[in-house]
Amino acid sequence: MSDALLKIDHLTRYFDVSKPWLNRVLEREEKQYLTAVADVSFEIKRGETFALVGESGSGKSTIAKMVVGLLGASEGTIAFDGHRMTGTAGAEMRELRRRFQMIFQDPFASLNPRWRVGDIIAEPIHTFGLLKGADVSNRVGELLDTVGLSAKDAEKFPHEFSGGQRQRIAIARALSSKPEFIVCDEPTSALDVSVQAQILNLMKDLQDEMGLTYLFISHDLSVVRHMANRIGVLYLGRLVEVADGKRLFTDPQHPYTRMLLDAVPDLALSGRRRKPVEGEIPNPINPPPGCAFHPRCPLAMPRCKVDAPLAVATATGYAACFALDQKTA
Amino acid sequence: ETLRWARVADALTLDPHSQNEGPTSTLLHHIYETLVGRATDGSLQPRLATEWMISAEDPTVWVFKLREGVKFHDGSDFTAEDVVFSLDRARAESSGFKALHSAVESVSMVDDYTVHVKMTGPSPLYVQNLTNTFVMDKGWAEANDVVLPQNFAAGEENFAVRNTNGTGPYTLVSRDPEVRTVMAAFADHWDTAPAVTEIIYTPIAEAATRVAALLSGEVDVVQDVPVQDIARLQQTDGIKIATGPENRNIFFSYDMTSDKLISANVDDNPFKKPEVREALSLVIDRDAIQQVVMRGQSQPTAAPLPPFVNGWTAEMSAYGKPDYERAAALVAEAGYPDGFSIDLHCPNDRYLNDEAICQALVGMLGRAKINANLVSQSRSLHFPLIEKWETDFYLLGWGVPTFDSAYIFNFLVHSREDSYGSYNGSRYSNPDLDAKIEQLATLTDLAARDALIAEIWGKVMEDRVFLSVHNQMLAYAMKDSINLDVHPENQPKMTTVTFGN
Amino acid sequence: MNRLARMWDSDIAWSFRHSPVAIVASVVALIIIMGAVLAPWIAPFNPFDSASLNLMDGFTPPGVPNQFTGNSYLMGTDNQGRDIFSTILYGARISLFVGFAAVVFSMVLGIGLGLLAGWRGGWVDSLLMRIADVQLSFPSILIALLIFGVARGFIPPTMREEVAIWVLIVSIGLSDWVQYARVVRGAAMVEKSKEYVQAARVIGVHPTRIVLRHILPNVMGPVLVIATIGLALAIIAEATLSFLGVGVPPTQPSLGTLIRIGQQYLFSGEWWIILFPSIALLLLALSVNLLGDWLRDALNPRLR
Amino acid sequence: MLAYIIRRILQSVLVMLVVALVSFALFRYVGDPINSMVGQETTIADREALRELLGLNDPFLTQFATFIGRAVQGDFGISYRLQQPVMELILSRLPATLELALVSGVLAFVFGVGFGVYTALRRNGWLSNTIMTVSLIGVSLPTFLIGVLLIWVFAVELQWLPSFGRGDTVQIGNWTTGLLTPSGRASLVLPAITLGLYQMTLIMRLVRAEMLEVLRTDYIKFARARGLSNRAVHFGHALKNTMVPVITITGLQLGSIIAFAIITETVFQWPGVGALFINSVRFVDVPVMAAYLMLIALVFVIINLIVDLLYYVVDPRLRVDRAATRH
Amino acid sequence: MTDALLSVRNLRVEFPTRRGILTAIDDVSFDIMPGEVLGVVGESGAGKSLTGAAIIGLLEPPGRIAGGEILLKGQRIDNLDAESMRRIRGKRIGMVFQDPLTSLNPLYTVAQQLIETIRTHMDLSDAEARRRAIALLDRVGIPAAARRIDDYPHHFSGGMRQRVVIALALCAEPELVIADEPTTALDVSVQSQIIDLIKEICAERGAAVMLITHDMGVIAETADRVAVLYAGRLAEIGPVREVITAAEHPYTSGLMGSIPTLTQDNARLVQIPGAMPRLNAIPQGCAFNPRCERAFDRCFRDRPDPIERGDGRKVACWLYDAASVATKEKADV
Ligand SMILES: Nc1ncnc2c1ncn2[C@@H]1O[C@H](COP(=O)(O)OP(=O)(O)OP(=O)(O)O)[C@@H](O)[C@H]1O
Ligand SMILES: Nc1ncnc2c1ncn2[C@@H]1O[C@H](COP(=O)(O)OP(=O)(O)OP(=O)(O)O)[C@@H](O)[C@H]1O
Ligand SMILES: [Mg+2]
Ligand SMILES: [Mg+2]
Repeated sequence: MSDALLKIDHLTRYFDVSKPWLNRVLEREEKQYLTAVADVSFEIKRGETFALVGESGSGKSTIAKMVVGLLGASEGTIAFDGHRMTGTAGAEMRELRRRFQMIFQDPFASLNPRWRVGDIIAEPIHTFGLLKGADVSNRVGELLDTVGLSAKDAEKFPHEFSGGQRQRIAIARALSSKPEFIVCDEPTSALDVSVQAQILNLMKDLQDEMGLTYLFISHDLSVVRHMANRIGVLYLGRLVEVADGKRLFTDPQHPYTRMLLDAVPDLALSGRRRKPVEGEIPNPINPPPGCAFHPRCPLAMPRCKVDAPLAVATATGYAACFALDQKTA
Repeated sequence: ETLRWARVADALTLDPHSQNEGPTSTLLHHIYETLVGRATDGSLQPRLATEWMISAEDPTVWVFKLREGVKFHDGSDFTAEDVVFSLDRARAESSGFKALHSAVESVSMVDDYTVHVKMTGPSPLYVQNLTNTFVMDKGWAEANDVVLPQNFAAGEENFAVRNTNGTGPYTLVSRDPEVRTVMAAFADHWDTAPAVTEIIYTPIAEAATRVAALLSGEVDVVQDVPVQDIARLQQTDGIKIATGPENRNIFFSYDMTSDKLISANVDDNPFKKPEVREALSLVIDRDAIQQVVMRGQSQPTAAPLPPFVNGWTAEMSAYGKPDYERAAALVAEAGYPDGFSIDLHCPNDRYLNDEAICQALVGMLGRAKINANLVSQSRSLHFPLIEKWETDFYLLGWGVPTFDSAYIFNFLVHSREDSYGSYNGSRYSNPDLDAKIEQLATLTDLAARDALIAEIWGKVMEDRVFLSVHNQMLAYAMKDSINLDVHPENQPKMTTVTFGN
Repeated sequence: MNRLARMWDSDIAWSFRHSPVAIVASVVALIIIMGAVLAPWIAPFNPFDSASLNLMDGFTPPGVPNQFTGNSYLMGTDNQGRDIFSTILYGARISLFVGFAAVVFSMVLGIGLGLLAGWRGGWVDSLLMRIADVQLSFPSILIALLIFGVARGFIPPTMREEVAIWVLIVSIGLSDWVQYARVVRGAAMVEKSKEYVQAARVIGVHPTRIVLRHILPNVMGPVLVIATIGLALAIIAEATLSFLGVGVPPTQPSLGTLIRIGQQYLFSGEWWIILFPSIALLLLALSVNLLGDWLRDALNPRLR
Repeated sequence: MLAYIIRRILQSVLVMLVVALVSFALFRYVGDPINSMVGQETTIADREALRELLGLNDPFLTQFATFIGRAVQGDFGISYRLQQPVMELILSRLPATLELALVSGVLAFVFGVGFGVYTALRRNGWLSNTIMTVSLIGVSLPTFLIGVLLIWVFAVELQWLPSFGRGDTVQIGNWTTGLLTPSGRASLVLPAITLGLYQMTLIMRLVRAEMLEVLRTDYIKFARARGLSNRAVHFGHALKNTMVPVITITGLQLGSIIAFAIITETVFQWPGVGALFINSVRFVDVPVMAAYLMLIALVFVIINLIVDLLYYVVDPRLRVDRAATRH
Repeated sequence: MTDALLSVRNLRVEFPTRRGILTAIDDVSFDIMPGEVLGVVGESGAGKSLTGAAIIGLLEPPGRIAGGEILLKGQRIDNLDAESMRRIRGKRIGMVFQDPLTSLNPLYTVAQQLIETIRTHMDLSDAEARRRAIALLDRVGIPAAARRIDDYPHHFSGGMRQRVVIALALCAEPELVIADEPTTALDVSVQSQIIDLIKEICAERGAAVMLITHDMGVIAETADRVAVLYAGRLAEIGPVREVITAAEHPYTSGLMGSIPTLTQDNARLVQIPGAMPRLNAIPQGCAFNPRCERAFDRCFRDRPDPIERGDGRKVACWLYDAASVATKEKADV
């Protein structure tokens, strides 16, 4: 058995965004589908942090939701520790469920405003029947301690906390079922930099202590670089490049990766002249044919408009671009 | 002079033989005429007929001598032919007056101004049935295809519903049903010209609005004045009130025949027991109802018939003070020491303060441990209950258009069969009385007949078939300058209006 | 203690303490509600007990001895000799009962269907919302009239009196559920997509539990506002229906029935029969409405 | 768009069928028409015969089917009570109701929007607080009482305005209007106020609430930041955005105005379809009741459709997205 | 310093609330020179947006300017009547808000909104205004401007909308543009386009920019000078390069350290413990003292005023007050 904790194969997700039936009949329109995630495959090894980056709408959250089972996959499979997630049900699924958790983007929306913090954190414990009675509150206290809050905070309501503290509470909730794997969907994008640093540090510490595995989603390349061992770059639902953390930044292969890097403002005041980014992300309902990136791509060739490039192995991963073919060829 | 006249409801139709209903007849009396009319004292008056008598040769034939020189509004002459046509039309299947003429065998014209009505048997009171049967012009009716009254099955509107051609004192100027009907004096009318030359008739359903319209001077005469407003209106400057008894008695009745009641909480029928019926008569405080509910505007009476009606006597009307202790004792004596409970059905939109009267009775019954549940509802729900024998205890008002007790006996006392007893909700059935009632119809010796009526009443009163409350009073409110007397059938004629004090 | 202190310190309580209108309204409403609830104990007479009434007491003006019986009443008597003051208390009891019950009925129905529609979405949602459309496109009093008519047919006549009030409640309630359903559905759809609900789903909390424990409490704010205003409307609707002749039996008048009766005496000089019940109804409806208004503003964080 | 209209129409037909069905289920419980159709002398046998003739003894589904069958051909039968064709009766009464509903709707709308905007802009002014509180009286008293009180004050005591009826009317084609005569207009005032008060309060509160919401949106802030005048901001930007929900509610209100007209018409003896309906209920005039309910359903359906179409006018986001895929 | 385009002097913004008066901006002063780009950074709730709103006179009640003054070209604008202030808005000070999705009125076409604004401030005919509007749209990089001008906002993508918003802010040639987080709601790849656009256009027209953001990277690339706000107070202000590379205020340096970068590798980020205090719980003395590792007694006692550090640099920290440091050292010994 490989040490891959999560294995995703040809994962695809469509959304039906058609107009109502009668409109379609009258306006002679076809059903319309939006391909939010197209044929994505990757593996996450135990104990590592795999990051997904991409612009808004590139399908990051959709993948996250499919992984934790909030959404079903249209095609492809997700296997957690060798168990296929689709079709698993009952006690087995419950046990699987316990082993993975999710942290959300918005610390204001991810905690039920009417519940006490203690109850929020204890919800997974109750749901999985892990502990009973006073043990629960002890465990909640411990967890609050772990994330840098105090056990007394269990009595309070979420609105009594700042954004960073709420995100800590959310993390405590995620940890309460002793998971091995946590999906983090932009866990810090709603936070200030100084607080973001606290959360990122906390997450790293927890990973070291508990051997957690993360699927880390962000659109902030610098955060991703800081956190991830491996990185996947998404564009319009397609994984255009996967590489080791450092490597991706020093030697980006796909032109889109390069463009993203260029767009990051330079704090170091190195005075490097950035290539201006072109255009905006196209409508995912009718993505451009061929390579979806070709209208914005500085390296686009006639072929890109027709065929979709296949993944080509690179030093530490792979990338899907015809320009790479030429380079290697 | 123009008179603006308001009352609660509009005539339903202008077809003179379609609906035998108060407001309809009242309005039509101004446009059409009957053979005989009814004066404000209840007596018969010549109208299109100048004389009427039972034929000397044949006691089953009524002879009518007609007025000469009468013209219809369209100018055609009035003759016996029209009377024959009209009486036949009133007897037609779709006529609302059919029942009043059920004893007629045939109608024939003797000469231009004499008509014979042949009855199936002696019918001494037939002429009393004619006071609302209007005469139409035969030619006009045939020309406009209205030989028969409105037939619903036909699915088409009858021309006569909206168009008129009568001999009456007023011609129809315009009509917007339920909004306004305008009539102008008919110049060629045979009688003296009325003081009112134009009538604007407006129905106003809401009592408060009706009174407001008078107070604000928008109408001149208001019929159907709510009793509670009478005293106040009387004190109002420029407004006066005419009051008078109506030919209608309001009474309670009950199922006194069935073995078991529908709504009672006991296994037998309390009303079957004379003690209970006596208790009821001891419980009702007619004076209080008159004083409070009716604001003095009623004639409390123990007799279920108004004084207008042939057969009425002062003794029958007499009633005593309520005696609740005795009543309670009687109820206990009848076998209900804890009393019993029963539904009381009551209309709430038919008679003056009908619902309040019932409510008052409920309170009074309570003192004799009779626990009545008041079910008060619209007339369209109330009356079918009586007709279908689905009520144990109910309120009913009965007007007597023929001014004769036989009318009461036929519908309320006679056992239910054929055309008899349709409103006999008490299920009262006395074969002996039934025979006597049938006898009344053909008895031509009036003295003997009156004796028989007294005898029937004696038994009915003894059996306490009715628990009479009062005779209704009518009140018309009008501007000070107008004089109009109350008509016992609530059919005021604007021809009788005079102006000035 | 601690909890009380916290409540006293909460935003709502603060905004309440600083709104004279809300304070006055709630005091008035409270007085009327207490009066209604305690009617059997504080009313000088029991106007619903027909046997205890003396018809001769009828139309006694307020504070003036009756010309026949010599009895005198604070607010006078009506046409049956009922003490108006007691009848208002008892009548308010009925009006409030009808109002509360109708609101609860429509609330339960509306919230239930709204949650179902919002949570399930898809065709369930479409179907329920179409029904709501149909319902909305039909005026409430007509619906009440229809229901009243239909119910009258199904209920045996002897039971009508007892059942009348329930029919009334259902009629008024049934014409009102759409509001709740719409609001709850909208709110539920918003809440459903919030991350705390997703968090619960990730750990596999049962949907029923999610709906009841997570979503429901968070949609109650707007529901409460509608409910207060709905209470006032239901009380008025009851009065209107009784004007049209469908409603509680006249032997047990509600405020509305009392006003309908009093309206007949508007021109006859017995002003007290309509005046006092109207004032009571006005005060009740007005104070409840004002409370609803205040609550709406107080619960709307954006207006603070 | 076309699809939308077709869907609405299908929906409407359904609504009307349901309405008709429910109505028919109910009619038998309203009472027995026979009693008011015949004199008290009529024998029980004759009553039964008439009942049979009118088909009142048929199962209600049969009655319903017959009714629908005829109604589809535009034949609603003859009124039991007034013995006139129902269609004609209703059409002759409809102008009165529509005029009343329209005038009170316009009153309610104009004052409702005006007060709503005012109270939203001066949220804590004493005048707006007064308006807010006083307007609540309009929803805290039953309509019939308000009507009676208005009559008492303005017709009886002050004698300024007529207490009942429609005044003089003018016939224009098939339409009778009271708007063209002084007495017609005077007669309209009290009923229109009675009917409109409730709606006005609702619209006012709605406009106020929506306006307050809109006033704190970013585009209003941005409009201010661009230096637009208060007028332009409040009326050009804020009010227009407020209108979308207001139109919906007002549309629905217009429907209930027509329904509530039943009460107003009764109180003011206004010769409209509402009063006709109430009288028909009293007399169990089944053909009129059925036709009225169908008519009301139809009016609602039409109003709803118009409201939806108005959306398209007001809110460009709902229009067919011609540039949806363009960037 | 009379040649400053805008000077904010001791600005103080308060919110009266039920629990007393909150001072959201406390004694903030800075200048913006003509044509200069001033970056304003700080954590959420530091008072960045309020400063912008105070300048343009759009504080939402009950917020109010409780002290200090705002001068535009030496003329006081904080106490102007509503009408005069309105004339300044859009005409002399333009504003760009964070969210282009909600900044445009959905019911009006872009043309209507542009023309309305232009005609409010300039005496132009409808047709002239339209021509100007098209030219502007063209300038902000909307392809086929003449055709697209009649579209409604919802026909545009997020980036395009923000361009429209910029066109709207610039259409009356303001001298100062306040851009309140103009890119936060946009896609990463579009953000730099918009920032570049603002910078370019303003440079072209000589307009000064007050760029409010919490993204240090944006400031680093765009601004000439930067002001750091903390809890409604000015922590540090100075030329960008100096502040970023050699932050003096402990907060600024903490902030810089906590930003992960694309180039440096560090296992742990520098983290400032705790969080910014709430406005109702600002500690005595220096607002940053609970989180400051270098705080000493004076910091807990007195509030530091900005200390002139030369080169237009000011730092509000007792560490740079020689006298205080001296006493501290004495105490340490
Ligand atoms: N329920 C849904 N129905 C239809 N389309 C959807 C749905 N959920 C997501 N999408 C579409 O799928 C695409 C990917 O969405 P997703 O939320 O995964 O993007 P993301 O990368 O997480 O973006 P962001 O950075 O904005 O969170 C988007 O175009 C989105 O509009
Ligand atoms: N209406 C208000 N009432 C009370 N406090 C307010 C109000 N508006 C703003 N504040 C407070 O003023 C402070 C400054 O707010 P401001 O919007 O300027 O922050 P910011 O720096 O722009 O933050 P962000 O990055 O989140 O936009 C915050 O603490 C905020 O809570
Ligand atoms: Mg996402
Ligand atoms: Mg801000």
